[in-house]
Amino acid sequence: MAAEVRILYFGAAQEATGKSDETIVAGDTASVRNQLISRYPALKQIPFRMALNRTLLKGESELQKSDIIAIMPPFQGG
Amino acid sequence: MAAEVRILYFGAAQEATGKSDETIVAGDTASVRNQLISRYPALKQIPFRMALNRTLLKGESELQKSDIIAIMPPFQGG
Amino acid sequence: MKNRYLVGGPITPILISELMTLGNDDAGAGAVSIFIGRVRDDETDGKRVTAIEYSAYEEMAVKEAEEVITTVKSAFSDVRSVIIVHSLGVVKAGEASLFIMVTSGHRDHATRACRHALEMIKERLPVWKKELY
Amino acid sequence: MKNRYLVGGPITPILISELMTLGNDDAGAGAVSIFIGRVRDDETDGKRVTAIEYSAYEEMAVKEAEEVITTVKSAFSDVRSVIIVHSLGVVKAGEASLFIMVTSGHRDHATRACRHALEMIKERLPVWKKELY
Repeated sequence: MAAEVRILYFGAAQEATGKSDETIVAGDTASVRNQLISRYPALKQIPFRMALNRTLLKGESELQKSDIIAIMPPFQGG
Repeated sequence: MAAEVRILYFGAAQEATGKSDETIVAGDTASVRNQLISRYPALKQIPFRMALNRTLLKGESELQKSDIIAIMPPFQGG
Repeated sequence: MKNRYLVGGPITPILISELMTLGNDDAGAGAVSIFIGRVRDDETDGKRVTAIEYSAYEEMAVKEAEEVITTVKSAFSDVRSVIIVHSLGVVKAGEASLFIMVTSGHRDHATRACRHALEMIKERLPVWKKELY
Repeated sequence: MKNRYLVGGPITPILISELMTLGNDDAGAGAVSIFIGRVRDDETDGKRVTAIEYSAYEEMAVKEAEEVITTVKSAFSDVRSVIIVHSLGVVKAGEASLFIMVTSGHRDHATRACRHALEMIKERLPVWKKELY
Protein backbone atom coordinates (compact mmCIF):
# COMPACT_ATOMS: atom_id res chain seq x y z
CA MET A 1 0.00 0.00 0.00
CA ALA A 2 1.35 3.40 -0.93
CA ALA A 3 1.15 6.11 1.75
CA GLU A 4 1.72 9.85 1.99
CA VAL A 5 4.96 10.35 3.88
CA ARG A 6 6.94 13.39 4.90
CA ILE A 7 10.51 13.81 3.63
CA LEU A 8 13.02 16.02 5.48
CA TYR A 9 16.28 17.07 3.80
CA PHE A 10 19.38 17.98 5.79
CA GLY A 11 22.84 19.39 5.10
CA ALA A 12 24.06 18.88 1.53
CA ALA A 13 20.77 17.10 0.67
CA GLN A 14 19.01 20.45 1.06
CA GLU A 15 21.31 22.01 -1.50
CA ALA A 16 21.00 18.99 -3.83
CA THR A 17 17.19 19.14 -3.80
CA GLY A 18 16.68 22.85 -3.28
CA LYS A 19 14.19 22.22 -0.48
CA SER A 20 14.07 21.39 3.22
CA ASP A 21 11.00 19.14 3.15
CA GLU A 22 8.14 17.82 1.01
CA THR A 23 5.44 15.14 0.97
CA ILE A 24 5.61 12.18 -1.41
CA VAL A 25 3.71 8.92 -1.89
CA ALA A 26 5.60 5.65 -1.45
CA GLY A 27 5.00 2.10 -0.19
CA ASP A 28 8.40 1.49 1.33
CA THR A 29 11.76 3.13 1.92
CA ALA A 30 13.34 1.58 -1.19
CA SER A 31 10.68 3.34 -3.25
CA VAL A 32 11.47 6.63 -1.50
CA ARG A 33 15.16 6.23 -2.30
CA ASN A 34 14.46 5.44 -5.97
CA GLN A 35 11.99 8.29 -6.43
CA LEU A 36 14.30 10.86 -4.86
CA ILE A 37 17.38 9.83 -6.80
CA SER A 38 15.49 9.94 -10.08
CA ARG A 39 13.90 13.28 -9.22
CA TYR A 40 17.12 14.89 -7.88
CA PRO A 41 20.15 13.49 -9.73
CA ALA A 42 22.49 15.55 -7.54
CA LEU A 43 21.50 13.32 -4.59
CA LYS A 44 23.46 10.47 -6.20
CA GLN A 45 26.68 12.28 -5.26
CA ILE A 46 25.75 12.27 -1.59
CA PRO A 47 26.20 9.06 0.45
CA PHE A 48 23.04 9.75 2.46
CA ARG A 49 21.40 7.53 5.05
CA MET A 50 17.73 7.67 6.01
CA ALA A 51 16.03 7.91 9.38
CA LEU A 52 12.47 6.66 9.75
CA ASN A 53 10.63 8.49 12.52
CA ARG A 54 13.90 9.70 14.13
CA THR A 55 15.58 6.29 14.07
CA LEU A 56 18.43 5.45 11.71
CA LEU A 57 17.15 3.00 9.12
CA LYS A 58 18.88 -0.36 8.81
CA GLY A 59 17.76 -2.23 5.68
CA GLU A 60 14.40 -1.19 4.25
CA SER A 61 10.96 -0.77 5.82
CA GLU A 62 7.29 -0.60 4.83
CA LEU A 63 5.73 2.84 5.26
CA GLN A 64 2.53 4.12 6.83
CA LYS A 65 0.71 7.38 6.43
CA SER A 66 2.43 10.28 8.24
CA ASP A 67 5.75 8.49 8.58
CA ILE A 68 8.66 10.94 8.62
CA ILE A 69 11.76 10.12 6.60
CA ALA A 70 14.94 12.15 6.99
CA ILE A 71 17.55 12.27 4.22
CA MET A 72 20.84 12.56 6.07
CA PRO A 73 24.30 13.13 4.57
CA PRO A 74 27.29 12.06 6.72
CA PHE A 75 27.14 13.67 10.16
CA GLN A 76 29.51 16.55 10.89
CA GLY A 77 28.80 17.46 14.50
CA GLY A 78 31.32 18.01 17.27
CA MET B 1 84.04 11.87 52.73
CA ALA B 2 81.20 12.66 55.09
CA ALA B 3 79.34 15.92 54.41
CA GLU B 4 76.73 18.05 56.13
CA VAL B 5 73.49 17.54 54.21
CA ARG B 6 69.98 18.85 54.66
CA ILE B 7 67.11 16.39 55.20
CA LEU B 8 63.51 17.36 54.40
CA TYR B 9 60.62 15.25 55.70
CA PHE B 10 57.25 15.14 53.95
CA GLY B 11 53.81 13.66 54.61
CA ALA B 12 53.81 10.73 57.01
CA ALA B 13 57.60 11.03 57.38
CA GLN B 14 57.04 14.30 59.25
CA GLU B 15 54.79 12.55 61.72
CA ALA B 16 57.18 9.59 62.04
CA THR B 17 60.15 11.85 62.84
CA GLY B 18 58.35 14.71 64.53
CA LYS B 19 60.18 17.25 62.39
CA SER B 20 60.07 18.84 58.96
CA ASP B 21 63.82 19.15 58.40
CA GLU B 22 67.22 18.77 59.98
CA THR B 23 70.92 18.63 59.10
CA ILE B 24 72.94 15.41 59.40
CA VAL B 25 76.37 14.20 58.38
CA ALA B 26 76.64 11.36 55.88
CA GLY B 27 78.92 10.22 53.06
CA ASP B 28 76.26 8.73 50.82
CA THR B 29 72.52 8.17 50.58
CA ALA B 30 72.73 4.62 51.95
CA SER B 31 74.24 6.07 55.11
CA VAL B 32 71.41 8.62 55.30
CA ARG B 33 68.83 5.84 55.02
CA ASN B 34 70.51 3.74 57.73
CA GLN B 35 70.97 6.66 60.12
CA LEU B 36 67.35 7.79 59.79
CA ILE B 37 65.85 4.35 60.23
CA SER B 38 67.90 3.69 63.32
CA ARG B 39 67.10 7.15 64.74
CA TYR B 40 63.36 7.02 63.90
CA PRO B 41 62.07 3.44 64.06
CA ALA B 42 58.61 4.61 62.90
CA LEU B 43 60.15 5.38 59.49
CA LYS B 44 60.49 1.63 58.90
CA GLN B 45 56.72 1.44 58.46
CA ILE B 46 56.78 3.97 55.62
CA PRO B 47 57.91 2.86 52.15
CA PHE B 48 59.65 6.16 51.51
CA ARG B 49 61.73 7.16 48.50
CA MET B 50 64.42 9.82 48.52
CA ALA B 51 65.01 12.78 46.23
CA LEU B 52 68.48 14.24 45.93
CA ASN B 53 68.42 17.93 45.02
CA ARG B 54 64.83 17.68 43.69
CA THR B 55 65.42 14.60 41.59
CA LEU B 56 64.07 11.18 42.50
CA LEU B 57 66.97 8.99 43.56
CA LYS B 58 67.56 5.77 41.66
CA GLY B 59 70.07 3.56 43.38
CA GLU B 60 72.43 5.29 45.81
CA SER B 61 74.66 8.33 45.44
CA GLU B 62 77.68 9.96 47.06
CA LEU B 63 76.89 13.22 48.87
CA GLN B 64 78.45 16.65 48.90
CA LYS B 65 78.12 19.51 51.35
CA SER B 66 74.76 21.32 51.10
CA ASP B 67 73.04 18.51 49.21
CA ILE B 68 69.30 18.39 49.93
CA ILE B 69 67.67 15.03 50.52
CA ALA B 70 63.89 14.71 50.68
CA ILE B 71 62.26 11.80 52.50
CA MET B 72 59.11 11.15 50.50
CA PRO B 73 56.32 8.70 51.37
CA PRO B 74 54.15 7.52 48.42
CA PHE B 75 52.73 10.49 46.52
CA GLN B 76 49.05 11.32 47.05
CA GLY B 77 48.37 14.23 44.72
CA GLY B 78 45.49 14.64 42.30
CA MET C 1 19.10 27.07 25.01
CA LYS C 2 16.55 25.41 22.74
CA ASN C 3 16.53 22.35 24.99
CA ARG C 4 18.98 20.51 27.30
CA TYR C 5 21.18 19.49 24.40
CA LEU C 6 21.05 22.22 21.76
CA VAL C 7 21.85 25.90 22.03
CA GLY C 8 21.54 28.62 19.40
CA GLY C 9 24.94 30.15 18.59
CA PRO C 10 28.22 29.52 20.39
CA ILE C 11 28.61 27.85 23.77
CA THR C 12 29.83 30.95 25.57
CA PRO C 13 32.27 31.00 28.51
CA ILE C 14 29.34 32.11 30.68
CA LEU C 15 27.22 29.15 29.63
CA ILE C 16 30.19 26.84 30.23
CA SER C 17 30.61 28.25 33.74
CA GLU C 18 26.91 27.66 34.39
CA LEU C 19 27.03 24.10 33.06
CA MET C 20 30.09 23.40 35.20
CA THR C 21 28.25 24.35 38.40
CA LEU C 22 25.73 21.57 37.77
CA GLY C 23 27.99 18.92 39.29
CA ASN C 24 29.12 21.07 42.21
CA ASP C 25 26.65 19.84 44.81
CA ASP C 26 27.78 16.21 44.50
CA ALA C 27 30.64 15.80 46.95
CA GLY C 28 31.00 12.15 45.92
CA ALA C 29 32.12 13.19 42.44
CA GLY C 30 35.89 13.17 42.78
CA ALA C 31 36.54 13.46 39.04
CA VAL C 32 35.24 15.78 36.36
CA SER C 33 36.23 15.30 32.73
CA ILE C 34 35.31 17.96 30.19
CA PHE C 35 35.68 18.15 26.43
CA ILE C 36 35.12 21.38 24.52
CA GLY C 37 35.05 21.38 20.74
CA ARG C 38 35.78 24.72 19.08
CA VAL C 39 35.62 26.07 15.55
CA ARG C 40 39.08 26.13 13.99
CA ASP C 41 40.18 28.85 11.59
CA ASP C 42 41.29 26.25 9.06
CA GLU C 43 42.45 27.27 5.62
CA THR C 44 40.98 25.37 2.66
CA ASP C 45 41.82 26.27 -0.95
CA GLY C 46 43.50 29.44 0.27
CA LYS C 47 40.39 30.64 2.11
CA ARG C 48 40.27 30.93 5.88
CA VAL C 49 37.20 29.70 7.79
CA THR C 50 35.73 32.55 9.83
CA ALA C 51 32.71 30.65 11.17
CA ILE C 52 30.69 27.46 10.86
CA GLU C 53 26.93 27.34 10.55
CA TYR C 54 25.53 24.23 12.22
CA SER C 55 22.16 22.67 11.42
CA ALA C 56 20.56 19.59 12.96
CA TYR C 57 17.65 17.22 12.81
CA GLU C 58 16.72 18.56 16.21
CA GLU C 59 14.15 15.97 17.33
CA MET C 60 16.49 13.12 16.44
CA ALA C 61 19.53 14.89 17.91
CA VAL C 62 17.76 15.10 21.27
CA LYS C 63 16.90 11.40 21.14
CA GLU C 64 20.45 10.46 20.16
CA ALA C 65 21.99 12.63 22.87
CA GLU C 66 19.77 10.90 25.42
CA GLU C 67 20.85 7.51 24.10
CA VAL C 68 24.52 8.51 24.30
CA ILE C 69 24.03 9.45 27.95
CA THR C 70 22.20 6.21 28.74
CA THR C 71 24.87 4.12 27.00
CA VAL C 72 27.76 5.89 28.71
CA LYS C 73 26.17 5.61 32.14
CA SER C 74 25.58 1.89 31.74
CA ALA C 75 29.05 1.22 30.25
CA PHE C 76 30.90 3.14 33.00
CA SER C 77 29.28 2.36 36.32
CA ASP C 78 31.24 4.94 38.33
CA VAL C 79 29.74 7.78 36.26
CA ARG C 80 27.42 10.09 38.19
CA SER C 81 26.36 12.69 35.60
CA VAL C 82 26.74 13.42 31.89
CA ILE C 83 26.05 16.74 30.18
CA ILE C 84 26.07 17.20 26.40
CA VAL C 85 25.45 20.51 24.62
CA HIS C 86 25.87 21.21 20.88
CA SER C 87 25.55 24.52 19.04
CA LEU C 88 23.14 25.29 16.23
CA GLY C 89 23.50 28.24 13.86
CA VAL C 90 26.59 30.38 13.42
CA VAL C 91 29.66 29.83 15.61
CA LYS C 92 32.73 31.94 14.89
CA ALA C 93 36.30 30.62 14.72
CA GLY C 94 37.65 30.28 18.26
CA GLU C 95 34.21 29.85 19.79
CA ALA C 96 32.95 26.60 21.29
CA SER C 97 30.36 24.43 19.54
CA LEU C 98 30.41 21.29 21.69
CA PHE C 99 30.53 20.80 25.46
CA ILE C 100 30.68 17.44 27.21
CA MET C 101 31.05 17.02 30.97
CA VAL C 102 31.20 13.73 32.85
CA THR C 103 31.48 13.40 36.62
CA SER C 104 32.37 10.18 38.39
CA GLY C 105 33.70 8.98 41.70
CA HIS C 106 37.21 8.35 40.39
CA ARG C 107 39.29 9.49 37.44
CA ASP C 108 39.31 6.39 35.28
CA HIS C 109 35.64 6.30 34.36
CA ALA C 110 35.29 10.08 34.02
CA THR C 111 38.06 10.34 31.43
CA ARG C 112 37.11 7.20 29.51
CA ALA C 113 33.37 7.95 29.54
CA CYS C 114 33.97 11.51 28.31
CA ARG C 115 36.02 10.25 25.39
CA HIS C 116 33.45 7.55 24.65
CA ALA C 117 30.61 10.10 24.66
CA LEU C 118 32.64 12.29 22.30
CA GLU C 119 33.13 9.46 19.80
CA MET C 120 29.44 8.50 19.98
CA ILE C 121 28.41 12.12 19.39
CA LYS C 122 30.64 12.36 16.33
CA GLU C 123 29.15 9.13 15.01
CA ARG C 124 25.50 9.52 15.91
CA LEU C 125 24.41 13.15 16.32
CA PRO C 126 22.51 14.28 13.19
CA VAL C 127 24.34 17.61 12.83
CA TRP C 128 25.71 19.21 9.68
CA LYS C 129 27.98 22.14 9.10
CA LYS C 130 28.65 24.75 6.48
CA GLU C 131 31.94 26.62 6.50
CA LEU C 132 31.69 30.39 6.19
CA TYR C 133 34.68 32.36 4.78
CA MET D 1 48.62 31.37 43.22
CA LYS D 2 52.05 30.59 44.70
CA ASN D 3 53.41 29.96 41.19
CA ARG D 4 52.08 28.67 37.84
CA TYR D 5 51.46 25.20 39.23
CA LEU D 6 50.51 25.53 42.89
CA VAL D 7 47.71 27.49 44.52
CA GLY D 8 46.90 27.92 48.21
CA GLY D 9 43.45 26.49 49.02
CA PRO D 10 40.85 25.19 46.58
CA ILE D 11 40.88 25.79 42.84
CA THR D 12 37.78 27.96 42.83
CA PRO D 13 35.25 28.19 39.97
CA ILE D 14 36.51 31.74 39.35
CA LEU D 15 40.11 30.57 39.03
CA ILE D 16 38.95 27.76 36.71
CA SER D 17 37.13 30.29 34.52
CA GLU D 18 40.29 32.41 34.39
CA LEU D 19 42.48 29.42 33.52
CA MET D 20 40.03 28.39 30.78
CA THR D 21 40.33 31.76 29.05
CA LEU D 22 44.06 31.16 28.55
CA GLY D 23 43.49 29.08 25.41
CA ASN D 24 40.79 31.32 23.98
CA ASP D 25 42.94 33.41 21.65
CA ASP D 26 44.19 30.36 19.72
CA ALA D 27 41.66 29.79 16.94
CA GLY D 28 43.65 26.77 15.73
CA ALA D 29 42.85 24.89 18.94
CA GLY D 30 39.79 22.91 17.94
CA ALA D 31 39.83 20.68 21.01
CA VAL D 32 40.06 21.40 24.72
CA SER D 33 40.24 18.56 27.23
CA ILE D 34 39.95 19.36 30.93
CA PHE D 35 40.27 17.23 34.05
CA ILE D 36 39.23 18.50 37.46
CA GLY D 37 40.00 16.47 40.56
CA ARG D 38 37.82 17.21 43.58
CA VAL D 39 37.86 16.22 47.25
CA ARG D 40 35.36 13.42 47.86
CA ASP D 41 33.37 13.20 51.08
CA ASP D 42 34.47 9.58 51.55
CA GLU D 43 33.62 7.68 54.71
CA THR D 44 36.44 5.75 56.39
CA ASP D 45 35.92 3.87 59.67
CA GLY D 46 32.52 5.54 60.04
CA LYS D 47 33.98 9.03 59.80
CA ARG D 48 33.20 11.32 56.88
CA VAL D 49 35.99 13.34 55.24
CA THR D 50 35.15 17.05 55.41
CA ALA D 51 38.39 18.32 53.86
CA ILE D 52 41.88 17.34 52.79
CA GLU D 53 45.01 19.22 53.70
CA TYR D 54 47.60 19.02 50.90
CA SER D 55 51.32 19.54 51.37
CA ALA D 56 54.06 19.38 48.76
CA TYR D 57 57.78 19.51 48.18
CA GLU D 58 57.14 22.72 46.30
CA GLU D 59 60.43 23.22 44.48
CA MET D 60 60.36 19.63 43.20
CA ALA D 61 56.64 19.81 42.36
CA VAL D 62 57.28 22.75 40.08
CA LYS D 63 60.12 20.90 38.36
CA GLU D 64 58.00 17.76 37.94
CA ALA D 65 55.01 19.70 36.59
CA GLU D 66 57.29 21.28 34.01
CA GLU D 67 58.62 17.87 33.05
CA VAL D 68 55.07 16.51 32.70
CA ILE D 69 54.23 19.35 30.32
CA THR D 70 57.40 18.83 28.29
CA THR D 71 56.79 15.09 28.06
CA VAL D 72 53.14 15.45 27.06
CA LYS D 73 53.91 18.03 24.40
CA SER D 74 56.59 15.87 22.83
CA ALA D 75 54.49 12.68 23.00
CA PHE D 76 51.40 14.29 21.44
CA SER D 77 52.50 16.54 18.60
CA ASP D 78 49.06 18.07 17.99
CA VAL D 79 49.03 19.56 21.53
CA ARG D 80 49.20 23.37 21.64
CA SER D 81 49.07 24.16 25.38
CA VAL D 82 49.04 22.37 28.73
CA ILE D 83 48.04 23.88 32.06
CA ILE D 84 48.48 22.11 35.40
CA VAL D 85 47.42 23.53 38.77
CA HIS D 86 47.40 21.68 42.12
CA SER D 87 46.12 22.89 45.49
CA LEU D 88 48.13 23.22 48.67
CA GLY D 89 46.59 23.56 52.13
CA VAL D 90 42.99 22.86 53.07
CA VAL D 91 40.45 21.96 50.37
CA LYS D 92 36.92 21.14 51.51
CA ALA D 93 34.86 18.19 50.23
CA GLY D 94 33.32 19.11 46.91
CA GLU D 95 36.02 21.65 46.10
CA ALA D 96 38.60 21.19 43.34
CA SER D 97 42.23 20.39 44.11
CA LEU D 98 43.59 19.59 40.64
CA PHE D 99 43.05 21.27 37.27
CA ILE D 100 44.53 20.07 33.98
CA MET D 101 43.74 21.63 30.61
CA VAL D 102 45.14 20.54 27.26
CA THR D 103 44.37 22.23 23.93
CA SER D 104 45.15 20.70 20.57
CA GLY D 105 44.13 20.98 16.96
CA HIS D 106 41.94 17.87 17.02
CA ARG D 107 40.21 15.81 19.64
CA ASP D 108 42.39 12.72 19.73
CA HIS D 109 45.56 14.25 21.15
CA ALA D 110 43.72 16.59 23.54
CA THR D 111 41.86 13.77 25.26
CA ARG D 112 44.79 11.34 25.32
CA ALA D 113 47.33 13.96 26.40
CA CYS D 114 45.06 15.13 29.22
CA ARG D 115 44.71 11.59 30.53
CA HIS D 116 48.45 11.01 30.17
CA ALA D 117 49.23 14.19 32.09
CA LEU D 118 46.81 13.10 34.81
CA GLU D 119 48.52 9.72 35.23
CA MET D 120 51.97 11.33 35.27
CA ILE D 121 50.85 13.82 37.91
CA LYS D 122 49.50 11.04 40.12
CA GLU D 123 52.77 9.18 39.75
CA ARG D 124 55.31 11.99 39.91
CA LEU D 125 54.04 15.07 41.75
CA PRO D 126 55.49 15.15 45.30
CA VAL D 127 52.21 15.96 47.05
CA TRP D 128 50.78 14.45 50.22
CA LYS D 129 47.41 14.64 51.86
CA LYS D 130 45.91 14.46 55.29
CA GLU D 131 42.21 13.75 55.65
CA LEU D 132 40.30 16.05 58.00
CA TYR D 133 37.05 14.81 59.60
